[in-house]
Amino acid sequence: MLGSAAAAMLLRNLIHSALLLILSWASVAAFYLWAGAEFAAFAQILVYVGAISMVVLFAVLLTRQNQVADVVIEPASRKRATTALTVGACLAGILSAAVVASRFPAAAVTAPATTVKLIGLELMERHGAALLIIGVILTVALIGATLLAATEAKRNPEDAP
Amino acid sequence: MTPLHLCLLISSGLFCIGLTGALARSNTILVLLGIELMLNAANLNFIAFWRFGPAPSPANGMIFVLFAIAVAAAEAAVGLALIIAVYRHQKNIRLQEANTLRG
Amino acid sequence: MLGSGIINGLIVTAKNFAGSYHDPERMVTVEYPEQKTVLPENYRNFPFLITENATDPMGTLRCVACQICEKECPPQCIIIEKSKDKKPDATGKLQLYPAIFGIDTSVCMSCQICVEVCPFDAIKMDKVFEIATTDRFQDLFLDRERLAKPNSYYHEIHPVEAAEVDGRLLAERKAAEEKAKVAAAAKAAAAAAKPVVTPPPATP
Amino acid sequence: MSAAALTDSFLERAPLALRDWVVNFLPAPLQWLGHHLITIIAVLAVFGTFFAFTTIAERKLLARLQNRLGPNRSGLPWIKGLTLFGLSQPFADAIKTLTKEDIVPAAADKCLHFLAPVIVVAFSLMTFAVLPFGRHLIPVELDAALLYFFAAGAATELAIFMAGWSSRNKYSLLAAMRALAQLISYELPLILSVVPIVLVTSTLSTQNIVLAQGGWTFGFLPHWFVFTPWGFPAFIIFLVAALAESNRSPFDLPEAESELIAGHLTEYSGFKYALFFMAEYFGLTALSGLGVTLFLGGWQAPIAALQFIPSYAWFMLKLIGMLVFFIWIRGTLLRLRIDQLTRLAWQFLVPLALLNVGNAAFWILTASWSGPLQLIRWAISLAIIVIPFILLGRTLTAGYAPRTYRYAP
Repeated sequence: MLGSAAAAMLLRNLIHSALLLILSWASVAAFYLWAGAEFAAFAQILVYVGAISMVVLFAVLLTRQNQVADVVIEPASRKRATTALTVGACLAGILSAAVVASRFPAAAVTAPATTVKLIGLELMERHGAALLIIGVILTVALIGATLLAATEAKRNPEDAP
Repeated sequence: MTPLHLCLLISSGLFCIGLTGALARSNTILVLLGIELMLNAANLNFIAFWRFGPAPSPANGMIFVLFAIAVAAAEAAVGLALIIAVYRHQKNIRLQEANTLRG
Repeated sequence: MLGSGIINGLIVTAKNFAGSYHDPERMVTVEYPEQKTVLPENYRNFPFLITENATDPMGTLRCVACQICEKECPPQCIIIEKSKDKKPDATGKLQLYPAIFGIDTSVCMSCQICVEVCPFDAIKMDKVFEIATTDRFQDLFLDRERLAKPNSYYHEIHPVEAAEVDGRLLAERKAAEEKAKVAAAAKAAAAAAKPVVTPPPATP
Repeated sequence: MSAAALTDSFLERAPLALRDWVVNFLPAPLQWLGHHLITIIAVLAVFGTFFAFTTIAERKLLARLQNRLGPNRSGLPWIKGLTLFGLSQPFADAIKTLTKEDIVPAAADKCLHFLAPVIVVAFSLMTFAVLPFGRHLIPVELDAALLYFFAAGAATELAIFMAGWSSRNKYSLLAAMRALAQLISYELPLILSVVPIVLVTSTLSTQNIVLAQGGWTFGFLPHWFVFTPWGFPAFIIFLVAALAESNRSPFDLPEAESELIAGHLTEYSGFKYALFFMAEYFGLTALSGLGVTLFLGGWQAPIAALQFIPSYAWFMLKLIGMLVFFIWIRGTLLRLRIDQLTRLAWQFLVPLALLNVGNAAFWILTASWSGPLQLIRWAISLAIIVIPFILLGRTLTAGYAPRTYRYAP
């Protein structure tokens, strides 16, 4: 999981890094399966591997200028990279130190019994408002994305790729 | 070292990789993907606490994750639409070049 | 209504499906090695040589080795060698005959020019198309013996054309006979004027 | 015969008994492994042969639909004159594809080029895991089986993209883009057409969905979901979306021969091509199996009196029926254009599928109606879906008069 994610962030070939990221998402789903959260795992695969990856690949292909789409690393960018690496490394150190230092109460031995029915009831009853809001967000996002990607082409058709 | 510790370590690793990627890369798509990775790391934490946490509730962690996944999907869709719009505008998706609003 | 076209289409294909089992009229497939289509009369592929008599094919070739076809053949797939001696042909006239007559069917392009130019109607187009062999040099080079086919075979494969050719040949022969008779009569008259014994004209 | 006797009839349990008998030969610690391996091998063997015979059936049926004979030559080796109606054709094809040279383009991305067929077959096989083939025959009993099915199915799109991109061929890439657009577009109606069933049965488990379709009115009208006013349109939408998801004619744009050579398969040959081919048929079979499970009552017998026939036989019969229907459609309809394809999905199927979800909700709300009210319930439910269908059809086809053909004199 970590390896493919790191490789994805390092690779020059955009398609390769997108595919590796998908692998990383899939392994997150595998982690969910291991933790007993089947529903979340399948949802993760369906949404990430099935949908988001497709959108990402589409975006990559539509905005591709040459075979290696990422630009050449310049001095300014190199400085940025080192800064980013430092920040990342520092944060990783702090977080892992915190995790290692903290003491949690004893873990539950078995996974909480969660059936799809239970999830559905919880979603509908206790989190009904949140579900509605999510629905609205998704609809707005869908319409917004379509508008963003489409109107621009109409306004200046000679710019369209 | 309990399983919870391990899960948290993994998720913090994933988060930092995502953060580093988002900061270091100049390709907008990759920046967006780095943010997705960070979201995933947060989801990992939810599941880890739900499964190995001190007082597991029946479905709360899972429902959080489902909502986060839905939001991430919306975010990716809008983000990538934005990227395509920007690309159409200036034939480039480098983050540094989208600076027409700079004072 | 939307979708009615799809249902109509499905009905058509379903009719095809059912019909293909009980209605042999629908089936267009010819199961080739067992069944063969009847070739059209004017089908042609490679030339063959016509003999007058099936019992003695080499002796009664119509070909007189004039070599016109050899010269006209665009891909130059015909090889002819004239004989040293002469044989009487169908009309009894002494003619040369081909000592060697070969057609390389791997080169022949079935243009029928040899047939068009032959003044003796000695070479015609065949209908045999199953000529695949394992040896492309020996088996595809047809020599005199394999090219010769009797006139009756020609009648079989191209009946209309063969009847026309035969009628023409007969007319020509008759004309030749008439001419010969006229010539003989003229000679006889001359002989009567000049009492010299002349040999009788050769009878066909 | 009582229900319990039926569940335990010998034929019904025969496959399970056979498996247990074989497993018993293994040492105790390995028994669970053997148990699962035998399940996997059984699924692979059954659907492998099923795939082989689907190809020959497809070729023969298509031929008959076009008034041809189809392959009828291949017999057994060394026996002359025995042609078996060409039934051994798939094995001859298999030998041919296996012995062909495997060509990888010089510019191709070797790793992805190799991975794509592997992934596509693996994921299309994974979808079989949750289909209930019989009363006791289900490889994995999952609570969220439907979600699993769609999740596993979603990964095949990725493999198609990998194949198209790694070939480094513009036709392949175009085909991959088309495939992505098509699969995303049709994933939505596919899932939306399944939602009503989840609503009504309130479960995601395939086995429970099949159980919910048990029972007969008067002993011969089965309670399958296809015979309800919300189930029938859902089934039609499911059929169309399934056709598109499995890249079959009339939605075979990603591999349209006349436009894109062979689409993402252009640079594949030999065994890898065979793998793609196999995956395509596996995907089709799995989607048909899902359709049977969801709408056609799964392994339930159509008439109560026919229950003595084992359930897996019924499942297989229905599956074959679905596949024959798909082949029939392939032999009938023409390929769509890409804009027509996406328009059909977004402007027609998705709105109808959404309406149909509302229809199912109405059906649940009125579950207590009985007597003459039942008729009203049917009428309203039908109206909810039929009127928008006609209106939508009118608006979408407005301006497209029946085409008149003019021929040169």
